[in-house]
Amino acid sequence: MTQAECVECGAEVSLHDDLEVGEIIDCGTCGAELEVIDVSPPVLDRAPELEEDWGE
Amino acid sequence: MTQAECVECGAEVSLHDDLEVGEIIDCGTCGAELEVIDVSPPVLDRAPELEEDWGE
Amino acid sequence: MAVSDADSEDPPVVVKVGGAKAVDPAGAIGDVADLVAAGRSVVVVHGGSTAVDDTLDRLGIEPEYVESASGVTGRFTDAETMEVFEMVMAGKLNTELVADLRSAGVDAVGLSGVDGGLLSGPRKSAVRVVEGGKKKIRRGDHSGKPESVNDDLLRGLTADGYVPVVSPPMAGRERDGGVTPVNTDADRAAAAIAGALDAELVLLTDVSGVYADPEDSETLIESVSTPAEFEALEDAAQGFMGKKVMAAEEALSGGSPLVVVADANADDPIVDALSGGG
Amino acid sequence: MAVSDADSEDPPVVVKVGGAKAVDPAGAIGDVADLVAAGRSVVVVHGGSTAVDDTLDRLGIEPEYVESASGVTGRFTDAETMEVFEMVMAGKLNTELVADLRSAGVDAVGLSGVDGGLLSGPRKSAVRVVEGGKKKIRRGDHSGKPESVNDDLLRGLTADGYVPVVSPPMAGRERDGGVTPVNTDADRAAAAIAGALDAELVLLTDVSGVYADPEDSETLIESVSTPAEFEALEDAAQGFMGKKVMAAEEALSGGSPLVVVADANADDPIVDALSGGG
Ligand SMILES: [Zn+2]
Ligand SMILES: [Zn+2]
Repeated sequence: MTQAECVECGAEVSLHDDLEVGEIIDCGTCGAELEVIDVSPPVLDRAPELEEDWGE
Repeated sequence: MTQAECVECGAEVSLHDDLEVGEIIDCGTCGAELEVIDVSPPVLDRAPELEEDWGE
Repeated sequence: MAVSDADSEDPPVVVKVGGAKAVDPAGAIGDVADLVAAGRSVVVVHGGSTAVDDTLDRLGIEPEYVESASGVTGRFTDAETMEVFEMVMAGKLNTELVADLRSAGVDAVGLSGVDGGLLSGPRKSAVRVVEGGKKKIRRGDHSGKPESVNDDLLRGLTADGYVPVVSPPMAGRERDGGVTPVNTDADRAAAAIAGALDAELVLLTDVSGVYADPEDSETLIESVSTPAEFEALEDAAQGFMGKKVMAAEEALSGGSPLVVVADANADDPIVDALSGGG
Repeated sequence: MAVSDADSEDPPVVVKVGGAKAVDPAGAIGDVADLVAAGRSVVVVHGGSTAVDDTLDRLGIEPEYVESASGVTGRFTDAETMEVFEMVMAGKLNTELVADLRSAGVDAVGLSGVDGGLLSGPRKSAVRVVEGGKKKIRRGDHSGKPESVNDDLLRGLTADGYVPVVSPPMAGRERDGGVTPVNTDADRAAAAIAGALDAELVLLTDVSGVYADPEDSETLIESVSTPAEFEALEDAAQGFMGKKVMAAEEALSGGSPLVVVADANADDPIVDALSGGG
């Protein structure tokens, strides 16, 4: 298990091993939703707010 | 070799054995162009005049 | 069902014909011809997702469906799928419907939502999905919903006697100002157009309407006129009919005086719908 | 080459962009934007046979070429091929060119020749071919040449500030009065439109023009103004350039004041062509 820094509050976020690009991780400290931008090394960024739609 | 009647002049037209639908046969008597509409039994009709184009 | 909002004298009519199987409903084509002959302005909108799926299948491309956090399933439209979508919707189905209408004497002109920015809105390229229990951001989607309608283009064509025949895709606005064709729901497109033209909207479907109890054809909801009745209608709507109801709501709030969901397989489906028989 | 016929003050411009590979020539798109900004009415016409062939290949359909009695080779377009033709030309290529033009600020509206009967003529369903030395009639072809142009539709759109983007197919008239989409040559379509609008015609190609000696780039024929020079030009034209020359002739006899065949790969191909540099 690796760690990365929360871009919102700076706290360490624990990352599981089978991390995938695009996955959304919740920061345990501030609750921010963080998107996995890269996996090796892990890079996190704030996950975009996206409106849910009623589909195509 | 079978025969069929020319729809233009009524003369007998000789047909070869490997006749194909769509093939154009010239009447030896009047010179009319005859389209093979069916092969067994052979049916001939006047071949349509079609303008030649310069292609797609 | 008929949702009545206001009286009006011969407003334009927007007719949404169904997907692939219902894209050439002889009854609807004859009805459009009759309406035009009677002096009504008509705009036809069509979809055709199942025809898109057929062509994806012929090309060996697997259609991808993704699930949202709230459990709604939607199509994910990557670049390759978008290309097929353009080909089938704006190419094959639109051209063939225009030809069928013209054969019936209707002076039809086909348009996609990209043409003239007819249906425009921001491109949605990222979507939140749930895959194997994980929340994810999927990028590269080509979808959007119309935020603006170029009604001037449609008014200009109908004023000159044409019947615009409109299909997805729509014009997706990129952040850099560029335009990308993107997938959009055809019912919603029809609703946006009806709202922009203050037009009556007829949504033709393979079924006859919304049923209070979908298992019981006696419980067809024929019309609603109060918010409470509308809420009951919403509750009753299920599956794809839910999208018809949301489209109806968007059209009405956009300015449409009347929305009818009607059976595409009737003899005179549009004329019947407009005379209240929907 | 520039073929000059008459003086005129800022007539409309019809620009034919090449097939698939040249369908998105950045120079041409910028030029169209500049012409429109300068107040010219512009109509864009495109083809794309090689893209049709690519999609036929992906679908496992063999394109069929037939030979006429005089040795001219042409495509035979059966129903299945016609469907692919609609998808690629009117669907994919037209939609994407419209999006690219809109990204460049051009208010483009895509149309096929079927829309509004823009390009109409009898469907040619039977062709005379030579196969294995035998003369034959092949039926089921989907082709035609435009005998009439709905120039009112184009004038209405350009008057409202739009740039129509036109592609095959055209509206093929059946004997029973029905309309079938059929294949037609895009150069000839552009010529018919230029003639109907009394417009200047710019035919962009991957090569720079007609050469008296195709092996010698010094022998480019820049312009002709007499019948004798035109005959020399005809003699010099070979291969697909022959079709450009025939299209030029059709446009001029239809009313076009100027026809230019120009290199699509130049920086400002259309503007250069219209200022005589073609
Ligand atoms: Zn945090
Ligand atoms: Zn004879």
